[in-house]
Amino acid sequence: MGDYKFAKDKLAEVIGALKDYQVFAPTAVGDVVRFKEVEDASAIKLDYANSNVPPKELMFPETETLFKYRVGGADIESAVTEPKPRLVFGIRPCDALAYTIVDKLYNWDFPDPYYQERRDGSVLFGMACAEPAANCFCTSMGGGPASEKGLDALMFDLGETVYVKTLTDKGDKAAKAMGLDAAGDAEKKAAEAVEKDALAKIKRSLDTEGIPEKLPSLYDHPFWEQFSDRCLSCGICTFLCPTCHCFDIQDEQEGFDGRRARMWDTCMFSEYTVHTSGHNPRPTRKERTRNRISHKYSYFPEKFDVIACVGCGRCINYCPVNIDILDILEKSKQAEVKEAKA
Amino acid sequence: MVDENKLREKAKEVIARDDVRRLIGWKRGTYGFESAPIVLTDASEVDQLIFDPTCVQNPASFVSLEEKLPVPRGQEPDTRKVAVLVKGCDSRAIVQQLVEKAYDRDKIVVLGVPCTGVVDRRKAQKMFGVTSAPVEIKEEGDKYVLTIDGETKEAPKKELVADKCLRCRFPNPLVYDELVWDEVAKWADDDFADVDEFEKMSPEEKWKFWDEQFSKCIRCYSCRNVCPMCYCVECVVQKLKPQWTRRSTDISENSVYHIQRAWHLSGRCIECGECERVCPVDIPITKLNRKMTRDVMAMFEYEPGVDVEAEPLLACYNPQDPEEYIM
Amino acid sequence: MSEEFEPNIVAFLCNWCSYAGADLAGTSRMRYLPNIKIIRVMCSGRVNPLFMVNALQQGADGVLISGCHPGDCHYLEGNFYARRRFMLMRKLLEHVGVDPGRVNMSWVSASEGAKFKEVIDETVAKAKEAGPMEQFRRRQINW
Amino acid sequence: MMDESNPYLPYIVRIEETWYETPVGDRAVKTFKVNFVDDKVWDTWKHRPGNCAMVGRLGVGESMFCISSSPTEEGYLRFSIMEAGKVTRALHELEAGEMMTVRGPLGNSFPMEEWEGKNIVSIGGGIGQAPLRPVINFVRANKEKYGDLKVLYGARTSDLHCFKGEFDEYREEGTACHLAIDVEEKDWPHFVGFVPDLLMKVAPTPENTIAVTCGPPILIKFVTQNLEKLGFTPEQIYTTLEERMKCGIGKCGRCNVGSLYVCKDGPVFSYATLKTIPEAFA
Repeated sequence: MGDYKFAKDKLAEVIGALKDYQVFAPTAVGDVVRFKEVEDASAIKLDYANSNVPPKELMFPETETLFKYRVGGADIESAVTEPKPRLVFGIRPCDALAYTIVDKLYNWDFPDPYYQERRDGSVLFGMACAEPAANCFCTSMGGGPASEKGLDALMFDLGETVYVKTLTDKGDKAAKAMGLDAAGDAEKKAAEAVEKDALAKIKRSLDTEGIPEKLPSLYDHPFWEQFSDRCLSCGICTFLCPTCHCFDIQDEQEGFDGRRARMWDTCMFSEYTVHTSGHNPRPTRKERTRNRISHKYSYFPEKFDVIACVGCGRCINYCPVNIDILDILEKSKQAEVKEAKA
Repeated sequence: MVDENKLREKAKEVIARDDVRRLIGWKRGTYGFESAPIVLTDASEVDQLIFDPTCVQNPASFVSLEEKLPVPRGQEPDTRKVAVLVKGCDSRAIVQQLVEKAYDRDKIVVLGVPCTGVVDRRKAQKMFGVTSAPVEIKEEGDKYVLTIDGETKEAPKKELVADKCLRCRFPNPLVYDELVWDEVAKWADDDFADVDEFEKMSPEEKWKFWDEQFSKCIRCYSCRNVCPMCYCVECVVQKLKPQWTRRSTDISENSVYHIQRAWHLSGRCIECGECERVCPVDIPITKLNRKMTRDVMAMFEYEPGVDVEAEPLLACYNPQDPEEYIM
Repeated sequence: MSEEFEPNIVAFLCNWCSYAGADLAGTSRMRYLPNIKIIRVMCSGRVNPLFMVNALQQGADGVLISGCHPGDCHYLEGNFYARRRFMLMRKLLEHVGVDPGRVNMSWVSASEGAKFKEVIDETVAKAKEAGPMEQFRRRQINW
Repeated sequence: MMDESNPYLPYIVRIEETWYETPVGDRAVKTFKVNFVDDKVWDTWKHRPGNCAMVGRLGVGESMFCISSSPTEEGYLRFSIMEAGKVTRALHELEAGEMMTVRGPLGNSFPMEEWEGKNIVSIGGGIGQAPLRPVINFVRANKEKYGDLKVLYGARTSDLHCFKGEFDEYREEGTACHLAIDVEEKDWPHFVGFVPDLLMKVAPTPENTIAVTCGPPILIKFVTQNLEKLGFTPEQIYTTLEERMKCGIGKCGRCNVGSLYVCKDGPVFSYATLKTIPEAFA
């Protein structure tokens, strides 16, 4: 594939050249960075560690219509539409890696047309991390500040210029549409230096060896309570997780117009699993905390052969009560498994 | 003044009591300017307890967060007390919970820790960045001395301290069984100038402001769950029968959620500022609550979380209440 | 579009005074504006202020709570509670940018048919001035 | 199978007939006999005993129910639904001629082929008979392939027995049918007591036998215990699980017990599988 570059102050032109694409990029409202459709290229913010809300919302929006109907009628109108090709500009390698993990779930047995439609129609232009944040541990989860997994092109911020390395045909096509200049060895070298620097800045790590196998044996272990006792049962860790994919389905009516929609939901809410009878299989925060961690690090890999975590550090950064997933996993390794009860 | 050894000793004494089941306090976090709430059940764990300007969390929230499971047949319910460490602002939550009869006074042991202000993590991170090692902060006069990755740094207190502390009227706990150390002098007052400033805006400007803020909301409900006053078993926003707000996130439902929240906290909010602190998308939630607090004071001469003997604001009335807008 | 904006008003009337007042206005053949949709409640104290929020969300351009005069409540004190709640909710809605003219309360006794007409006229006039409620109206956002 | 391109789109069905299994009121059980509005659906529709479907009403929502008719009963589907929450209440309002939505068939099914040549014992309680009914009817329709069929069923009172008339039918065909109620009633000719006790009284032999059980969790717990006492191995015991569900196709996440999704990997599990998952009995 190709090597390209563009001058940073030409960003608006580069984005503007993408007439055939719907371009999404990180934009800031105050200090909050989130991926939005680009209307004005000057709003694009590239010097951030990780967006507050992960770009999973581009493939799996907070709320989306599944189908519409007239109440009392018998016609159902599906809301799957083929969107204009999308280009996600400046996505972090960890978030792109997360897509590849969630893909497995959404393609399991029944392909999910809503997710897949957006996924197939998207070109991902990643931006390598130059300044990983304090709680990043992507290198432990099969990614890295310049990981190419799941991306169509990877960009490196070299100060004045941006070096673009295309990785797929889709990416190359988009790079050509942007009208980029060819890059040479100087840029490649500089990019390598950026990656090396970034790697050195990643301070946190985790050896995942043995965790998926061990977690189920800690089902009744009291160590969960050290964490669940201070859990607020809020949705921050899961809503902001790029691999969390759970949702709720609700019917909504406005006059005679109705729709069935799905919206993000989280296993941390107590009402998530509660039965109509009032029985709740996960009645306390202990079960819910255990389920979140076990699902990511044990159940998901058991089913799909990959840990549902990319090490973006969001759940650590935003947890209001400092429930640190690395801390939990380290403690889980130390926890002694009691012999099965006789 | 702050003396962690004293705190641990006192805590050890309390948790060792036969009639105390658990003790809620603070411990050092795992990185940066974080501290974490901790629930102790055994005297051997008290060494983890700390108190310094990173201890922002309100331990009173965790009293009501504990789920009450049905007691298995043949077993007696555990009626032992819960001990809780509280700063001045946190203690108001205890007072208000007692006013609302959330539990009986003799079910809790309150250890008061007079406080001279806590650090706003956002401000500190802007100034010093985030480190993966936990930071220690000591207060020395009007400046903070921070130990960041082994290096000692200083910053003026007023630049790092949380906004709520800049207008703190209750640095000393209002309800306690014991104070861990001596009371501190009050250093600030609250003139609600920020509310006045906001009110100068026209309805259009106000809505423009809130439209932008509420649009960001992802409805993670952390503001609700962290709130010591939001202890309903089933929250009105998640009810399906009747359904007050839909679960979809859009400006309409988000606004109604925030209006409901502010409404249910009017005359109850004790201004610990936790809701705003925890918000992952920086919605200035206390702007709503402070407006209600100010108006409740002005209209009904009522302040929540101050007097254990008071009646809840909306469960009482005064025949002479204002009615200037009523036709 | 020369058609004048006609606001929708949802009015919560207490069974014992204001609803009877509305009846009296009707039987006395007073013409009050037809913009109001009346919901009869047993007491103004029954009106959860969230009713007002939900009415505004679901299509009302103005809301009105009407009950017995203070001291005349059939249940002795229901309207006193209602008054506190209303005053607070009005302040809150004003704070988020809802025109305060949309949020109204009145005391109308069973004998005040004429006052009922005045109250309705004023409520409608204020809502008209405020224009269509747009802020957090449900309008099939992202459907 | 379902609409391949979009598993979230339901089929519209017309209700042909409804009746109450238990007295009308709170927690009443109503049976709906439905047929697809679009006849062509039958060409691709294929369900097995134990399969579930999302049954719903447009404008209210949908919930997971087991299909209580056997695939051998052709030309209609049956659902027996207890009134409990928002969706079931809305469904109970519907009468013959009105429309519902059905999305399915979902989940796995009882391994009927594996069981060929074996005796079947069905042990049900209350509304738990609904997933067992297709098993019983499937075996009845394929008598030559299976051994002896025994039906054990109980509910709190005789009024609360679901599928009342059908037990007589079973008996007339020579199927051993043991009924129970919890509390003594006048003129009740059958067993009085809990289903696990009935099981011990009937004491089916474990030899070449499969036991299928469904009912409230407490019943499943004691029935499986008693089955083991009778000498059944965990591999011979099958039951169904239920969890709150939304999507029914293993995406929305809420129905997991351990690494299994009840909606996809279940609802039918052998007791041997369940024993390895601590969360299954939460």
